[in-house]
Amino acid sequence: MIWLLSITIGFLVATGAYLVMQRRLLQVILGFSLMSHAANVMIVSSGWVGDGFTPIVRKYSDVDPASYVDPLPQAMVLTAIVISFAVTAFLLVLALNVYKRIETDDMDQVRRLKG
Amino acid sequence: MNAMLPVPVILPLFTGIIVFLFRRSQRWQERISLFSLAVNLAVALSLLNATAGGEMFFHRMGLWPFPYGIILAADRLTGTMLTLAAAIVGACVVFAEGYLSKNERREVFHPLIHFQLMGIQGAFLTGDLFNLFVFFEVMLMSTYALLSFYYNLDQLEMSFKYTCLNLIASTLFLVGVSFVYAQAGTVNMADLSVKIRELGPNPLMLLTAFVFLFVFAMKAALFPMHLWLPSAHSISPTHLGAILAGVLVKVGIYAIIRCATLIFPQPFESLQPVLTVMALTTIVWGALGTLPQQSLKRILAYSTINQLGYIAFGISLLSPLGMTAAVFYIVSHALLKSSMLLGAGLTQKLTGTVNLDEMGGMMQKAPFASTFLLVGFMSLSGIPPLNGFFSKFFLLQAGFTQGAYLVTGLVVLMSLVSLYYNFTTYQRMAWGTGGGEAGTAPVSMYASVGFLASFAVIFGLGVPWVYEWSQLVAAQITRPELYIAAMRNAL
Amino acid sequence: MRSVILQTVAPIVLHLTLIFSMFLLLYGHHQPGGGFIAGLMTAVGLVLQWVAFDAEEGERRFHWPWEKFYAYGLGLSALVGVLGLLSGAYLKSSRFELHPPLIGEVEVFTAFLFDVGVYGVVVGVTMAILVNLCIPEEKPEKESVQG
Amino acid sequence: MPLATLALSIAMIWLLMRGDAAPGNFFVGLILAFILILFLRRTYGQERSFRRWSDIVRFIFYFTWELIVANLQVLRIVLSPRLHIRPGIIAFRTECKTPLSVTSLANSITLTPGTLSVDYRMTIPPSLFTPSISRSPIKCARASGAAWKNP
Amino acid sequence: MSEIIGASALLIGAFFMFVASLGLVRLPDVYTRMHAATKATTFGMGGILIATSLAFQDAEITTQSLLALVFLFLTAPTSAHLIARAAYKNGPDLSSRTTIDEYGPYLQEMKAGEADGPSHHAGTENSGTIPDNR
Amino acid sequence: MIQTAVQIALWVLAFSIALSFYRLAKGPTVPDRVVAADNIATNLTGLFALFAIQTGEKLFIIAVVALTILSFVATAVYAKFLERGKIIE
Repeated sequence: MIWLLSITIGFLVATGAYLVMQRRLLQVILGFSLMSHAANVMIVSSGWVGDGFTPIVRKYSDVDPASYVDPLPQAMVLTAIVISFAVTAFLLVLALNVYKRIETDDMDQVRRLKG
Repeated sequence: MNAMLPVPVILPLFTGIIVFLFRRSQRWQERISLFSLAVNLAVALSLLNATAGGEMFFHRMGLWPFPYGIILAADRLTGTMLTLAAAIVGACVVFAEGYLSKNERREVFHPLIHFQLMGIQGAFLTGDLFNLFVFFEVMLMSTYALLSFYYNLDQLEMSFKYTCLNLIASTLFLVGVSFVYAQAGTVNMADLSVKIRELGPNPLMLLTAFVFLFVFAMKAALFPMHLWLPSAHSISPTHLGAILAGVLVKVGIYAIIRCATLIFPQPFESLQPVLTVMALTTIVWGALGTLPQQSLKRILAYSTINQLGYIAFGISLLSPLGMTAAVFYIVSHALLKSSMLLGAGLTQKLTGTVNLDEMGGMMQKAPFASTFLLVGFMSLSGIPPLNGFFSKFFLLQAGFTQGAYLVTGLVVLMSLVSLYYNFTTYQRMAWGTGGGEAGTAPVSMYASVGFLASFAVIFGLGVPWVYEWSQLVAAQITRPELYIAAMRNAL
Repeated sequence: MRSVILQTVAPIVLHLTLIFSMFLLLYGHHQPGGGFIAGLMTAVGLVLQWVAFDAEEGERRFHWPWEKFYAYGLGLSALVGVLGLLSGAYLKSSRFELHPPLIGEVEVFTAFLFDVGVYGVVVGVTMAILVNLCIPEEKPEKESVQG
Repeated sequence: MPLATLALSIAMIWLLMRGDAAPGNFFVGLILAFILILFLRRTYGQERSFRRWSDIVRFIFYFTWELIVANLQVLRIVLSPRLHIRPGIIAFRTECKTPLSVTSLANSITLTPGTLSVDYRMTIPPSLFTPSISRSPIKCARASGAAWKNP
Repeated sequence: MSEIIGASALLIGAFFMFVASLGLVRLPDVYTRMHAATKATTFGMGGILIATSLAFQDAEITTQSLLALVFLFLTAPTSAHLIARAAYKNGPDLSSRTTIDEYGPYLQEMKAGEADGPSHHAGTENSGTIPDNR
Repeated sequence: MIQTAVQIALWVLAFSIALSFYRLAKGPTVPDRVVAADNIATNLTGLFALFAIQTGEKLFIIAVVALTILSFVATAVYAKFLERGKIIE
């Protein structure tokens, strides 16, 4: 399980880093959102994942509390996801505004047009 | 007092919402906003007063048991920083009233500035690492929006750059949190301090501390990550530049102090050379960067980088003496640099430009504005009766006491460079020739600049008291066991 | 080009989505679910309407004040926190049992009101972004005096 | 569909979702339906029609049978070593005119043997364009299309 | 008994999901692939969801999976229709086995109609031409 | 019994997702890739249902409903984008 998570994180970061280095704004934004997902997966994996139960305590359940997955990282991840959602939306609005101004979202073009 | 701790977070939040709902009526928006800022300042002052005796305050949100839940904490450092933030943001809003002409996107300005204040004050107050991240993000998100205030192309591009850099930092912050959580199983600062001490030195913890140093250095614009600062200062509206230089970068510094003293004291001892090199490079880069600049705001921005290097140098000494100097420097620099940026905005409003060669002869045309700037420049370059001299003096004293002669000598050399650039800048601006007629500016702008600039003189005359306060703060923060014990007692 | 089939399916899907998001919102204090997910679900359903019809038609059909959604939502959430301050600490949740007629016993937590606020914020913000993105508003360019 | 029927069906779906047919739940569903209809009132047009229930039940059985046949056909095509397909896009006339009937016809045609709907032509004569997977089902599609009466 | 039915429904469902993917790989063009993907996945999901409700034996789960099923039957054909139309307009890319295409002429007619202004298309029923075996 | 079936079905679904990935990677045209992505989404929904049976956790069924809605909207948006080059006219 931990191997799978590691590979996933590595793949996400690699793809994100590649995308961030592109010239198009949209690809940069996508790259950033991939990288933040990698960080989120990392937080989840910092709690115990393994074979644990989902951390929801129900009435009359006789599950040993020790066999639950640690809920705190998941709460943190939820917050982090909300934040990255908001930032991505903001970046998209910015990119759209740049696009409306100069009809391109290519960073090199932006610099050239600015002179 | 404990129940009052959430107020600096809740009050700006509510004000932001109410001001947003009042966006049709600018007059009411202003009134509510200023009233709330005044109350906020009063709360911050009372917190400062309450923490003066060395007592610490804690507030558990939702009354969750100790290591869980959201904890707000206040000690002397928090009180100091809160007061600074409240005063500077208040002055900047007063300034913005005059700076922005009517109907100029104010309906977004007031709510955003209050959300930003909420983030800033929350970051100062919070007692756990993850909520530090959350409040950072609240603060940064409103900053992103404020940076692209007029939506022109320069601002859009700069805002994009700033957002991307900070996104990298935020991602790394999360990575750091996951490292910490995987090793210590908690994110509460006091709990972390104990757990990390128990774990002892290990390479992974060193790496974690380095990640956090990198993240906060990005916010504090230390050397490898300082590139966003000059354009952010010069392209954004002036009042935002003042908040950036006065408060936002100080949030990064504050977080570094907390890491170095409370959370990772041992890893930071190993990281001390890194921090020192970062600080020195920042000092050199900032000082040399000012030389080719034409714009007053860009000069001030590079000067900010320079000064941040001094503060980081003080922290990198990792001793009570160095911390005292750093705290003194933070206080004086925050007030000073925000007053100078506001002064630059004032001259911009008067002359319509920030290019030094186009101003020329400001001393005749706008005596008040250039007097305020004169005070600032004199203080920055370290003329004795003003606070800039003392902040550098204490820093050098701390450096020499600890035997870091070579490094401190370099710092002395660089302060000579800063002496040079400050004088040439002021000379070009105030006594040069050329430039058009000066316009007029509202009294509120003069008042806010004067209010902040007066602290340069007041702190210069009242050095003993300020220094004593800095010593008290440093004495408290360099002994993390006090913090831990207080939190355990309170909760 | 518009599609008759999508235009017929979209409102049905919207109804189902809204009911489902209400379900997520009211799912209960001891269960996962809650404001954020419910808000996203609602927003997804509404986005589909914008896709199926065009922007003007979407605006005409859903002329709701999105900015008020998030202002009041944020206000509600923060107010719930202050209510908690009365019973001990900020954000402290308290529990009530209500007996409204016809419905029977209902267990209400103040945290639920917090969730409702979050729901409003999420729906409002998402839709405000969407509406602003797809209706190009040609503002006169305001150049600041810059340095 | 009249609003009362709509409200009732929303409440029914709510009950389905809760999986608990308590009367309290039903009332909550009704309240929800009221709120939804209040919010969505601008979206309701004039055109609402309903088939007879017996037709619907007959249709469901017929449809299920056709679905199974369709899947067996797909199974045969995909698993046979050589692909016995002669695809093509054909137009066939329908008598459905209202959007709802067109939609239900198109969607059920997509799931029944050999056909898929690409586009609908509202002009005269109304017809549905369906890519079919082999030649023989074209007749089948024409037949099943003819079986659809305008509701 | 219900367990046996559930297990077999599950296996049949999973098998049809697999058939859909195999069809996706084997068949020659988008439209035929979509045949496989739409029909077989819908059927397969039906099997799996029935198995779920049989496995849980719980009113809540049964109704919820029924709802998911209804949703799937509503949306899967619609999305297939949307993709197919978009695919055709993006460039038909029909496979070489295609025997008949009555949609292309209609689209061209529509374009011509848009260019000429609105007009009624009476008697276009047999306008579809049968091309030679390509 | 049913657990064994679930195990087998999990493998079958995993394999069919792999096949769809082949089409997603190869697909000569963009619509091919969209169909493949849609198929992967449906397969994932199936996986969620299987997880629900395997762990006895009812929540996954709600996730199934949510995922169905999301994948439909995503496909609709993508098709619209393919057709016109913009999503909302």
